[in-house]
Amino acid sequence: MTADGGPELVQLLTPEGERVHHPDYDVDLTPDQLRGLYRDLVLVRRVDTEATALQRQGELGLWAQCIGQEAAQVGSGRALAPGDFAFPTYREHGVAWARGVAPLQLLSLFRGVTNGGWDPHEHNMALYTIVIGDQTLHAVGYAMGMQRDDDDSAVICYFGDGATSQGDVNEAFVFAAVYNAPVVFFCQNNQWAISEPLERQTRIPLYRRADGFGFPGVRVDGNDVLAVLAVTNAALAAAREGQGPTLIEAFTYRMGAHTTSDDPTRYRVAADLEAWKLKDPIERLKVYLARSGKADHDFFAAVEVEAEEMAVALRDGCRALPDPAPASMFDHVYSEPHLLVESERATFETYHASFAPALDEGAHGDPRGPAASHVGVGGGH
Amino acid sequence: MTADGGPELVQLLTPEGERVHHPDYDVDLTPDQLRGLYRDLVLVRRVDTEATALQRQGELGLWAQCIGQEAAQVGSGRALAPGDFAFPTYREHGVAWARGVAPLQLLSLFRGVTNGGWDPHEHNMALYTIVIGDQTLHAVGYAMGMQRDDDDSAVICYFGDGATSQGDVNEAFVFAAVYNAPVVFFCQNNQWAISEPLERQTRIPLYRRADGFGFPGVRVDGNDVLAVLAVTNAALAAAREGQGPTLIEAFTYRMGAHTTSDDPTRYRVAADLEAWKLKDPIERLKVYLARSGKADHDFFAAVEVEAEEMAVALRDGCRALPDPAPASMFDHVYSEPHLLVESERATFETYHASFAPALDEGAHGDPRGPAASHVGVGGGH
Amino acid sequence: MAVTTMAKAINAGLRKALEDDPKVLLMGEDIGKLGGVFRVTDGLQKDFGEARVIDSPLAESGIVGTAVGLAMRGFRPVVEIQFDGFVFPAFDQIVTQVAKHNARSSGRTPMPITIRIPYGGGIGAVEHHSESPEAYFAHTAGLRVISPSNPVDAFAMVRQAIACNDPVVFFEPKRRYWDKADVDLTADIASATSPFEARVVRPGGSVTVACYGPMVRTCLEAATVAAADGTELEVIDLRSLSPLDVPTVAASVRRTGRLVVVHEAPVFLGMGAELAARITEECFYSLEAPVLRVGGYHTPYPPSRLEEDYLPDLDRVLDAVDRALAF
Amino acid sequence: MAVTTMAKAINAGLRKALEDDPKVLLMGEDIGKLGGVFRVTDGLQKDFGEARVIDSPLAESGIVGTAVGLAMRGFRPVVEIQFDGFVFPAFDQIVTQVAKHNARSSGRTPMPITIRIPYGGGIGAVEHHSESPEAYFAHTAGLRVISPSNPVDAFAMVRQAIACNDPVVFFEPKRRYWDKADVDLTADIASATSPFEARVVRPGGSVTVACYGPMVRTCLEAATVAAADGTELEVIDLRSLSPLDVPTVAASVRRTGRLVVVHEAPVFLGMGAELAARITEECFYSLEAPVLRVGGYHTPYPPSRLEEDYLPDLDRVLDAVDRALAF
Ligand SMILES: Cc1ncc(C[n+]2csc(CCOP(=O)(O)OP(=O)(O)O)c2C)c(N)n1
Ligand SMILES: Cc1ncc(C[n+]2csc(CCOP(=O)(O)OP(=O)(O)O)c2C)c(N)n1
Ligand SMILES: [Mg+2]
Ligand SMILES: [Mg+2]
Repeated sequence: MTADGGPELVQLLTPEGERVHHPDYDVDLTPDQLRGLYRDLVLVRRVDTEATALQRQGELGLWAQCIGQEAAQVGSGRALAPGDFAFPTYREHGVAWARGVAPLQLLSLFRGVTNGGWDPHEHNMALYTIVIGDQTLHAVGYAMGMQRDDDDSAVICYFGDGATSQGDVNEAFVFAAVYNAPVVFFCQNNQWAISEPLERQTRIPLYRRADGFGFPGVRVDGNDVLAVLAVTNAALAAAREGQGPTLIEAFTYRMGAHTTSDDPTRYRVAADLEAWKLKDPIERLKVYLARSGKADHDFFAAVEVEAEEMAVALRDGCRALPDPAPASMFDHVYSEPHLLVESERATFETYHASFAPALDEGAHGDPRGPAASHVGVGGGH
Repeated sequence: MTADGGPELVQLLTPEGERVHHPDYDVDLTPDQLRGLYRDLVLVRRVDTEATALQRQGELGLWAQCIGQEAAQVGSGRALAPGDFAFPTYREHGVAWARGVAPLQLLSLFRGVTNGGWDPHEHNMALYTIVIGDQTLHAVGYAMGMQRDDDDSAVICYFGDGATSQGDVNEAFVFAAVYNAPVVFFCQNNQWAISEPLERQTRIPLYRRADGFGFPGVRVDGNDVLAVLAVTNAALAAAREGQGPTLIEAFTYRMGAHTTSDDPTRYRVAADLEAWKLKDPIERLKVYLARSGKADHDFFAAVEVEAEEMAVALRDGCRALPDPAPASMFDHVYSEPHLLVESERATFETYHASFAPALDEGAHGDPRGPAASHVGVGGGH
Repeated sequence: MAVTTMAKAINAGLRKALEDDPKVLLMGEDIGKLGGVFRVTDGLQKDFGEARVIDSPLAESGIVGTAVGLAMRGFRPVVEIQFDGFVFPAFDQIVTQVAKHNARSSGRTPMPITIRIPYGGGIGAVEHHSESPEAYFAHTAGLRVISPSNPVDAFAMVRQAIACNDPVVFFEPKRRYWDKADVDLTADIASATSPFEARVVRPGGSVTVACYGPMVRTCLEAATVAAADGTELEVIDLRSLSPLDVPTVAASVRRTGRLVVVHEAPVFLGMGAELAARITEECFYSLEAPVLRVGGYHTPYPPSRLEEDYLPDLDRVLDAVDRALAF
Repeated sequence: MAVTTMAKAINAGLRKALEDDPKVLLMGEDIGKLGGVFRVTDGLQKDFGEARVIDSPLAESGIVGTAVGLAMRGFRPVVEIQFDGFVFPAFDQIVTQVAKHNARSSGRTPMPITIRIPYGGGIGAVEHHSESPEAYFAHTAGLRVISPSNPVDAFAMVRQAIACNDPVVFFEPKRRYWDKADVDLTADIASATSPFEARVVRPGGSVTVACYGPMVRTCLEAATVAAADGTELEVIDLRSLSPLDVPTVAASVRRTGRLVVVHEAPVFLGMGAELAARITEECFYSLEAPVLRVGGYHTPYPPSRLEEDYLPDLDRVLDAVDRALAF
């Protein structure tokens, strides 16, 4: 497997910021749209670095960085029409951005105040899915639903290179092919699944997996927002026109760790990172915009300012995110009353009430608090 | 999908019994070997029809017929070297035959006296696997074991067209490709998974699934024992030489029902069956042997007699298969003593002993027997 | 009223659900032309089309996983798992997604999915076709688990399961598919008992016997035999395993002082364990004997020639009743 | 003797197993260069090579399924599941194959497979990283299920699991990975207690408290607090969940008359249910209170900011002890 993605790589913007052409794919964007993409990329990266910092400060339990993958996410996310629906993994911050999910909603998950964060129906984007591959079948099912609703929208489904080994992902390929479902499979091949290099998942390029299931596969430069947009546009159009699924492999590299818990120095070589820095998705668009006169210094400066302001707001918002009420864990286990949950909730509330007045001033008692106090006030022992 | 398997079909013996040649595959067999294959096919079919009859007579709970698939099974099974290892589904009676598993051992499973039937190590053939696809991963694991033992044997793994949709089967492809495991995936595409036609599992020919995982796939006429033997020989040789997995799709048709519980008239058209009868794997070999003078009438008659004698022995053997001792169900749950199983076994034995003398003369009590008697002898009520 | 088998009653229930709500879909292996291996979906694809009665690829995880997506899109998928032993490839999707979506999304993407599973033994089948895996699902928060014991309940409960906004694992006692009863096929579910409540199917004062699914008939037969001996069993058909209707059982045990729980599933960590623990806690001073359990053993389901030795039967129920009375 | 964390003790145990038996293999995601996300396999690939410490494709069913084949070939695979919540894709292979192979083959193809699962909460993780799925496995005949609570046991038990000819699901209490103790890293397993036996870790006469894995430390802390109040808890570390060492618990309960069972897993159909049912049956006349259970609720594991409210803690244990004493 070639480090540069090989000759089959669809590219419209070189790492040096040169606009090149491809026989099959193209985009025709106004300067405004191009600047919009640049702004997206910068702001998404700023969300990512801010969240990483917040994790270091103890405000988040974890953060899954997307640095380096912004073009793959923004390019594909911006290709979607409002009626389309996106199924993410846990790292699609750029897609969430494009779907209008507020960054703070992403942070709420990683802070541990919710296992969700937004309304999937409001943004036409499913919640993050942490168990590798599970969402690919949901995506196909949702696309089957569109077929039954005679809705000519399409679904896009994200997953990583590692995920391609999961049975569910391959079953999703089977179902999508058999039902000719309007779904675009979007694989961000960042060449690592935590510490495991691509060779642990496949011996041929991943876009060719589609050959085995009878639908087209294409490999795109995942650091080239224009090429990603073009390729995704084409795949979505095919899906809408009843041609069924496409597999897009976005060849990219995550410049950060797997998550803030990870230490990539144990398995990746520093030289790789340096090489990929030269292919940075933001830098190349900036060079192109500047050289072609489509954006000037003021524009870039304004985006920086906006990013900085957003970061401040995000930081403040994150710190202010309230913990949920303890009993809320019983709220949505079922959508209709369930005897056991109701009785456990009642017990829980009675138990908590027994501590509250004497020892716990806060709205939501910390049950660890009274522990030591048991020694002091415990009656029965 | 073409009804005749398409131009890619490897064939060495036409349905009319004509010996044809293929640029990539060939076999060079002595008349003795050819007659041996014929005998295999006839005897395997006889096992199948006899078992079907025994099921109708109530001697078996179920039987999964292989009629029509004998060439695929015998051809591939006879390609194996003694050190190779086979992983079957529940229908590989012809493979079992080739591995020296006594037909009665197969019947014991379907009679319900065991969930196994033979010693996998004695025959280098795993037990039948009923849950679709599970065995494919076992096969890859076993092949990984051969790699670690520096044993240049190979594994063959059987599954059906329906099974190709299962996640496990595709994971098996991933693992085999990544580890370059010496395994031959042998898919008998009989074009139906119970009532579901191939289109419910794939939109392209199944042998092409291998393309998506980076190893060769080949479609062979599954009713042509010579072609199956040739193709399997080649795949096994490649595996032994360190070239990793191959997917063989044996294009065939099961002329019987899915199992004796099934009613294929609900979903298959009679014309298909008639068309496939003309492609019968036994008939074409018989014609070839006769026309080429490699076998004479006496030989064919002797095989018939042998088949008939075997059938009689099988029938008698089946009827004489003893039910296992009831308490044997506790025997191999664990291979070392387990407190719970031991205590349940003790309770079970005490309980059964309480009925035995008064009411149950047989060696193994029928617990239904004493039920009514409870009215008569029940003490406590 | 029509004399109807349980299989046909479920078929009629599915048909009504398909008629009443265009969002109801059926998915599974061989449920179309074949009508399912037990013919429970017989004729439905013909009448409702392939878009609503869907023959799926042979992949249980795929079936349940796509049902999740369809539910997110507003459909009410009814999934058939062909046999009990084949539900495990779908276990991840069921436990990780179906069960947790409503909580994860704070109620925004409920999962009105019904997972139909023919379960239990007694039909002389090969391995994996006779298991009782209900405890795995009842242990899983977010799932509801119910099981009818007779055609009348089956007709109502399958529709109630489909109408429920929560995922329901619907266990069909396959060896009772051919049991017959008078079923009012015009009955409305609005007037039916909640499927999440137990029912006293035979009152009696000596010993309470709690059971469900295939064992209800066995326990009723045991009650008849016991009555001839002067022991009056109060037989409770639990009907729902999650939630478990503990109050109904507790009320009975407070009168009888004795409880026997019967199921085909292995005793160890089976439903009887939970019921025993709870009833003992709630009725501690009423119990004159420990709760006794009758069920499968801690073994894989044995080869069919041994299943009569494995499955609880009338004698084993009565034996436990005797033991409870002997305390 | 060396002061060793539990994670390091397991690492040392794995190392010894690899040294002692060339048939032992390690398989899992990220267990090679990374040494596992908890570093439990740190350094082992370097020392034993890629053929014996195998970084697997990202597919749990594949990992367990290939382990089955390797076991048939005579190897003793030790499989790592990265986190509790990721075991479900492998559930079919575990329940259908690993658990049943020995019975199916009448003992000819035993499954000496160890499945290591870091489990439980308390580490502030995102969803699926804090679950306690042990009951699913303990309910499954053919599997053994054990869980160490401290470094000394961890060092012995992981080797005992690997040496066992049956499949063992080895639950590692991840929040205790960093707990330290003096471990004799030369100790032989021949002299160690059977991993399938419970151990009284603190004797006491008032109330028996049975627990395992991460809850043992919590219960010992509770015992210290209770002792200051004059209540003597007898704390039993169950260590094994299948088999469950009922005799040891019963012997204790016959003395104390009271039992509280504590685990992180949901109470409903959790290990406490089985222990309560069995102890009540065996010790009916000794019990002065019903067996009480402290555990997780019937909810998905909540977002981490609520986990302290979800997990049993010292207070909840003592509350149950109080309630048991109040009967
Ligand atoms: C079923 C499952 N197994 C294991 C994990 C632990 N895990 C989280 S991310 C990850 C690697 C994913 O790699 P890839 O699919 O390439 O996505 P990436 O993180 O590189 O974006 C693993 C193994 C998981 N979340 N789910
Ligand atoms: C996991 C699983 N799901 C469902 C079944 C029920 N079943 C048994 S055979 C079969 C069809 C298999 O079709 P195929 O793989 O083509 O093999 P064939 O029977 O045609 O030889 C099905 C659905 C099963 N055994 N296992
Ligand atoms: Mg990756
Ligand atoms: Mg088939």
